[in-house]
Amino acid sequence: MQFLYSGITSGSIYALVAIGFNIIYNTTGLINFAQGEFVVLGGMLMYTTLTMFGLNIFSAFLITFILMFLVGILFERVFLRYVRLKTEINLITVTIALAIILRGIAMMIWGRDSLAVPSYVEEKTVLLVGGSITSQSLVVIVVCFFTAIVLSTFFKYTKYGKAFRACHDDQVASTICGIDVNLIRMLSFAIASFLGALAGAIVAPITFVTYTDGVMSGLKGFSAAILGGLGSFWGGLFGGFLLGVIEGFFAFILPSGFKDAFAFIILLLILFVKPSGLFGKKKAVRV
Amino acid sequence: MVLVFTTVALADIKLGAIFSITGPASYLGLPEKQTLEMLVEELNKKNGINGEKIDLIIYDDKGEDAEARKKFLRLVQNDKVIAVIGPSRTGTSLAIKELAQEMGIPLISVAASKTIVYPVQKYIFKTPQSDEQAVEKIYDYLKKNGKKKIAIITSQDGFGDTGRNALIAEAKNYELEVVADERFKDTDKDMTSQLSKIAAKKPDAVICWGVGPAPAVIAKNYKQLNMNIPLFMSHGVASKKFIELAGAAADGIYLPAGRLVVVDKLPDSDKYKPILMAYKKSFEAKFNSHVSPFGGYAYDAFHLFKMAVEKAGKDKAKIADALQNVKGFVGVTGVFNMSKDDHNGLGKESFMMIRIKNGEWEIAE
Amino acid sequence: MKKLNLFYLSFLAIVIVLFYIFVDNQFYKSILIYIMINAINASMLNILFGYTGVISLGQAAFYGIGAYTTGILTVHFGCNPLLTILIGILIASFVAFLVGYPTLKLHGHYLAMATLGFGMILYIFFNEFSNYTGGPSGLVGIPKLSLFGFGLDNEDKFYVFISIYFFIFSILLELFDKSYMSYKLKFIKESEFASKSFGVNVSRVKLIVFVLVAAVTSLTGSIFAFYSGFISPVSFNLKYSIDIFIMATVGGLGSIVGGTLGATMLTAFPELITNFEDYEMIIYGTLLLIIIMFFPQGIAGIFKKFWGRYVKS
Amino acid sequence: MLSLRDISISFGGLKALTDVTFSIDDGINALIGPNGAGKTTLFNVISGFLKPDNGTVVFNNKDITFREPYEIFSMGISRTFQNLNLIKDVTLRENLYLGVFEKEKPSFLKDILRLNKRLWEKVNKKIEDVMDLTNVSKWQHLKPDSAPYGVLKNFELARALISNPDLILLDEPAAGLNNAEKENLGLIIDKIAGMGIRILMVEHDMSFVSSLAKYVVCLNFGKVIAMGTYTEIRQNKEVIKAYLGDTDA
Repeated sequence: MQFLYSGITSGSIYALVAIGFNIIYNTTGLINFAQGEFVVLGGMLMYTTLTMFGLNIFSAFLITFILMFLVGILFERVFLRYVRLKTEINLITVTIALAIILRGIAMMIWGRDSLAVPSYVEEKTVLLVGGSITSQSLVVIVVCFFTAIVLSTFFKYTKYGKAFRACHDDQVASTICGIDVNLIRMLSFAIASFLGALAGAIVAPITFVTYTDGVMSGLKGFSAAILGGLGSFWGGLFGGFLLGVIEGFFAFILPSGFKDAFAFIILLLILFVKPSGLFGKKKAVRV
Repeated sequence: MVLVFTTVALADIKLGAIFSITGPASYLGLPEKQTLEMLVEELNKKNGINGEKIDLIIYDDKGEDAEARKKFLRLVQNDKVIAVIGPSRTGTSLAIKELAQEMGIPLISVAASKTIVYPVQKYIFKTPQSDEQAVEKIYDYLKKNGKKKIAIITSQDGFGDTGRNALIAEAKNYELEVVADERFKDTDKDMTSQLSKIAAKKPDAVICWGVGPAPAVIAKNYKQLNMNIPLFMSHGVASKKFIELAGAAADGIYLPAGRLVVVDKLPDSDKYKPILMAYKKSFEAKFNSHVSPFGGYAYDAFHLFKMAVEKAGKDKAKIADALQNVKGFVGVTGVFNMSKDDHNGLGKESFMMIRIKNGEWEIAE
Repeated sequence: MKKLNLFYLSFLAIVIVLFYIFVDNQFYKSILIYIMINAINASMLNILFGYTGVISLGQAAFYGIGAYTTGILTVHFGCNPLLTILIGILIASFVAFLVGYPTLKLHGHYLAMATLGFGMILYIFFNEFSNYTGGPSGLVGIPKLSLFGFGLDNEDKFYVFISIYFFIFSILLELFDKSYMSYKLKFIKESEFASKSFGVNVSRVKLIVFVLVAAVTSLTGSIFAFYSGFISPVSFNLKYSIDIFIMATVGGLGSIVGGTLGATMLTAFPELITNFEDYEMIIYGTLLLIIIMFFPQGIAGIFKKFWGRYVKS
Repeated sequence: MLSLRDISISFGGLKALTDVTFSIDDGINALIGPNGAGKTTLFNVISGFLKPDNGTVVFNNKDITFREPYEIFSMGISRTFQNLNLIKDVTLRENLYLGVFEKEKPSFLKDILRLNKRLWEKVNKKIEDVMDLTNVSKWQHLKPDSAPYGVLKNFELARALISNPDLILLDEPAAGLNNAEKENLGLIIDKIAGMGIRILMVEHDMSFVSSLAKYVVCLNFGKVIAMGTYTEIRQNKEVIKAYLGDTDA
């Protein structure tokens, strides 16, 4: 049974990253390959504010989120707006390039070793049926659900939320209806960056943070987003947990070396059966 | 931070080095690079080897075979080095050892796997202990404490793979039964499912073979599942960094390690103490970060090179022969006794069994 | 059919020959060998993605299939080297067909994810079946290739072999680019709907291209195995798939010289800044950023503009 | 020639077409009806992109209901598109390659090794002829984005024509054209019909339909409500109601 808890713990990490992917996809239709680096930066900033400056947890979180919010804005304002030919592939390759730069900067500032971040909640193990889960993992799971709820209500019911979704469906139409598309694009990157930082920050105590983590967390987050269906928050959440549990399950029944392989095999099978992911709506292709 | 020390005087002893300074194995490469730079700087102050300064050229192979091969050729062809120290990883060392042998360039690898120096080749040496020696140290300890069934959990990289092979092979000679053989990736975040599988098999001891952050995650998961079976780790985690990461979960972990980590606990009569203390003091003063066994491998490689050049001058073939005849060199990692059929020269005694007790190392012989 | 760009082909030939004569330093030769290997892989990805619009982030897997087939068959089974190349191509084509059939009906990000996942699965198999593949610590002792009694055991000899292979490959690329076939693929890329309406069996063509690209990538993998004599999974992981993707994009997607230009630049460039390890990633990323942001057609676009403005007109 | 029998198709509850039955023969035929009547859906069924829930499509007495679009093309049906579908990356002339090459079934090897000079000459000749017919040769070396809309429409027509099909499906050919261009297009369509090629066009512009179409079918909410010559259709109460709404409400 322990694989379930281990699956949920890593699953909640994937879910948070997946939600970050979905925000940017929901408004700009892009896949941000630097999402993994946002997670790393979130963790690194928490390390700096908490251990280096010894601030209390609340102000540490605050500083980290403000900085990452600005990084997101800078990201979109400077890099994505001045791309001359704004094809999807060009913009995605820009995010790949930025991911490499961010990784280089992280290595420069925080060095090559993994950094430990003190846990925010008093470390104790919660015994459950047939296994156990740490208090820190519970925090991650709770924050994960909380974010999904907040975001889906924001996107479904608030005025701004609808504007975000309108931009994705048809940017031209949204502009005509008076939506400032540029502002929305900027905000979507800012929120995605904030979310990446949130994921990185609350996960750091469990997994430590190393400058090379970005690739793997980005990859797992992306597969979770695809698994759940691009664009849907609940899809991203469910996809993340499902991916985590699948990995945990295969680590349990198979020689654990193969767990990632089988997780990807499952992902491929789902894609073949339902090409738009479990919750994804089939994008109507105008003939 | 230009690395090419081209001093004006006739710097004609050209020494090359290849480490994994960036990429996944960068925590290996950096201390190695820093140690080598420090030693060359110190030696050049005392104007090098019999009057000739050393021109050190270091390249980064990013832990990739193709890069290691390119950088090796660059050192040999462009920079005309007479010997190469490194690479840091087993994979990259194996990628260039044939080339080094063909081109007659003495290569002193700082990677662990026995396959680098076995079968023995004239120009190929290595300074880290082999996994077999670390495994023997652990198995001796297990035998002494009457442990019969062991579980192993090893990382999916060069270090973990060779460790796993050694653990399984040596287990036969020590009549230990391997009841569980689990793997993990160094980017995995949670290994509780593997550990719970191990717990179900009720082993007498668990041995985790890996480097970097992942073993620290295993230590924490171990505590989370409160498995009270003794946990052994490899010499890969013998650094303050590991204790920092694992925190309280590191307590009670046994691991074989070079003397470097417990130098201040060694009795003064210990013949290693002076060298270790000197290295530790100068390294920590210069780079204000903890000294690590990986840096120690580079330390020994450099001194082996220095001795060989002092004896044999700059002829590559003679250097290789000189290296092969090094006897009783007391290095940081242990006592090196090279021979025709052992280009590593280290024995089991280069390891000490140590235990982590509330954040400090403690000798557990 | 369009006129062949003989100027480019002869320029290529001259550069390769001059380089052989005047540069006897094996390091620069090894750099050029890696450039050629990457150029072939990037050009094939360019045909798959730049021309036909089929994105794949798993090409390193086929590159690995070729290398490991050669490695395993020669080291464990003492197979004749040339035969292993052929077997590698057959296996890669079969795997490409098996994977391609269901995958190619996907599009965009989902296709990218499927191919990326496939690449990861192969990478993990290379790591896990260690009694054959040597696992993470790799496979040692792959024999040298010898053609018609002409042993390719040092950089110079191998350089000759691979530049012949690369030159023939470039000629075929040029022939392909100037034939109707390249139009057909571009039609598919821009509008599968229009192509289908005018008699193009889109799914079959995409599958054929996918298999062909996999076959050539596997062939190059086998050659890489013979060249380095040692292979380990690290060279066939996601990073390599992304690298050749970036080379094709920076070089110029949809232009036949894109792969080669991108590979030349991005393989040679890291060699220039080796003394700045810590900064290398930042410099590499910035260079990439500038090209993508301000030269969307890639380096080929720059040449074409330059070529169009000063030479043709 | 082309006959449809009880074609019905629904997209999740929405009945797009119900029991559409009609057949057309030589000359110019028009398919009219208000927006959303299912005209383009019917085109997509005929050209093989949509599989009907039931009913059959028979062309030259061969059942093509479930054939793939590329097979249907090689049997002699080509089409134009409601919103232009030209390839922007290549010149307008090169767009015509798409229309002609697949019919010629070029061999891959000969094509690569440049041994098919004769085929290229034949293709170029066809291109010249079809461009003369639609008088668009002037713009042939431009890319689609830099040519006027009318020219692009003609190039799409040329592309449909170049494989000398038995039947061309024209999807709103006159849409977006000014009177002069419409007039010119009418002449071209007449010439094409004169060459023995049958035409089925979806069109709203009644004056255009009246001047060209010999036989008209009217669709409304996916059902055929009237068939016959243009004059008969003109007075049919059902058609008027469908278009102008109920006059005696």
